Amino acid sequence: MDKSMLGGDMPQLSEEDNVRMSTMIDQLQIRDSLRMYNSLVERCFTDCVDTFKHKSLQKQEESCVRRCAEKFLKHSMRVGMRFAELNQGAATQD
Amino acid sequence: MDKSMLGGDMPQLSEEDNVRMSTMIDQLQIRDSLRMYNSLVERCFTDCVDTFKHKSLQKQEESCVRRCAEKFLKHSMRVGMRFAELNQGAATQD
Amino acid sequence: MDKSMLGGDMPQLSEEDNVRMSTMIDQLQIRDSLRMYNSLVERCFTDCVDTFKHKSLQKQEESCVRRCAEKFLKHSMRVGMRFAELNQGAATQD
Amino acid sequence: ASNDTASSLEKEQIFSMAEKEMEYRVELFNKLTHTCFNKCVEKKYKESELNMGENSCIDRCVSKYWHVTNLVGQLLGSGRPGM
Amino acid sequence: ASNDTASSLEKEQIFSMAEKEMEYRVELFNKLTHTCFNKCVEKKYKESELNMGENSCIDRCVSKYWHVTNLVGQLLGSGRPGM
Amino acid sequence: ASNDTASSLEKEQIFSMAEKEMEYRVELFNKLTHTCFNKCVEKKYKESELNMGENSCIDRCVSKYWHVTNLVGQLLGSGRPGM
Repeated sequence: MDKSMLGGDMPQLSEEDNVRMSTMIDQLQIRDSLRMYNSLVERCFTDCVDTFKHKSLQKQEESCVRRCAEKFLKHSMRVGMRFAELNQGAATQD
Repeated sequence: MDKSMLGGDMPQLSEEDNVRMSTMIDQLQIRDSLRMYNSLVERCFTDCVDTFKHKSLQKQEESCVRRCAEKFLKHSMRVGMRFAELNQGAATQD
Repeated sequence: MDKSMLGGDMPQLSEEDNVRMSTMIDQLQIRDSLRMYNSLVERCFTDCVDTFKHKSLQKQEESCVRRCAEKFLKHSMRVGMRFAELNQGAATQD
Repeated sequence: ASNDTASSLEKEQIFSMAEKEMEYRVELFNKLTHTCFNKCVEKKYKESELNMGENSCIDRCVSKYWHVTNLVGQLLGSGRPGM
Repeated sequence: ASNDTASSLEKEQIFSMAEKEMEYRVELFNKLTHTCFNKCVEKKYKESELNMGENSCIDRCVSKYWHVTNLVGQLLGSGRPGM
Repeated sequence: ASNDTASSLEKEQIFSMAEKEMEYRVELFNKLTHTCFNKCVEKKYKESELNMGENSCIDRCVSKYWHVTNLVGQLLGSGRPGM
């Protein structure tokens, strides 16, 4: 999640309220990062780990998880760029 | 989500607390509406859009999305009615 | 969810803050229990109920739901134990 | 000013409980709605209307979901009637 | 001290609305990301790179998801442009 | 009254971080539980007991999930050990 995504037209705020608003955005970003972490683990585990004969992660599973996570992060960045473009397009149309 | 769903036996509240409670319910309804909007988009997109040869929505996909959304909303209203009946039945049994 | 799961190194807190922290943990546990209840119902309903010729739950569906819920709860307890062991192992490694 | 008096912590807890209760009901309703849509509604969306078969399936699905909620509630020892 | 004056309730509502709006956007972004990953990306993970086909699928998927968001928004009468 | 003094904003942030951390752990536990149930447990529910095969699958599943959490954590640069 990118800070610019949350943008938009905010009413004029006092110094104190600005601090509060920015604190709130930071808090949302922290929560979102933690959720993303959880859902990335869930997805890559589900897609890559299917046998339970061993207690530890097998080499093949490990490299699958790595590629899965990297691929998802690249995907997520690309989506973020496209999403930002559409958001800006919508903003200029207004 | 219908306000009546949230009903139930509330203890006697002061005027001030009533305002606060009702503000809280409004806030939950707003959050719920936004989530419903998001999940409706996700569902109808997933069910109706499957080819990515074009950048824009094809006529056929568009009408599928329309019917999907309308159908889901009708479904949701029916579930709401049945759910309210069961809630009331449970309340009278108590 | 087990209270010990939430543990970790907390900074020194005043009496008042301790009360607040413990209230917060209680609140999270209540929310988590309610969510668990909802997701258990959803899972066992989805896995056990598939015919809609009757309005009321059939004997066979009912016993399926019972076994499903009991099995999930036992599973959840076992996962909790293993999870706690891993958490403790990680804590001692630090 | 009564909002910030001594009992404010208790009051917070009451409001917090009410909030959780409502969140629970909203989540129950949403899960019920999505589950019964999956069980009962044809996904090719040839129509925007629910047909008779879908409608009666939905009614029964809601009723059965309610029963399962009660049943699981009993097992969990909450004793809450569909709540 | 201006934070606890008479209008604090209204201010709470403004902040609360802004918070919900942001939560909404975050959720939209997350659902979009997961949905397009499911639609476009090969799940055997032989590579950690996105190939050309995947990349163009992702771009079109985001664009179409955006259109669907607008379309459903119109149907819901919100009139919010992808928001 | 110490609750409303000058540093209340900082304190809010500390509590808010602790809350997020706990929410994160609860979510991790819930996802782990649901994922391992899906991977290991037979869904016909002929028994309400977990059999030996299911039990050992669950133990290994939890262990592997933990490893994946650490691995992904390293990739994300958080360095948090399963946390």
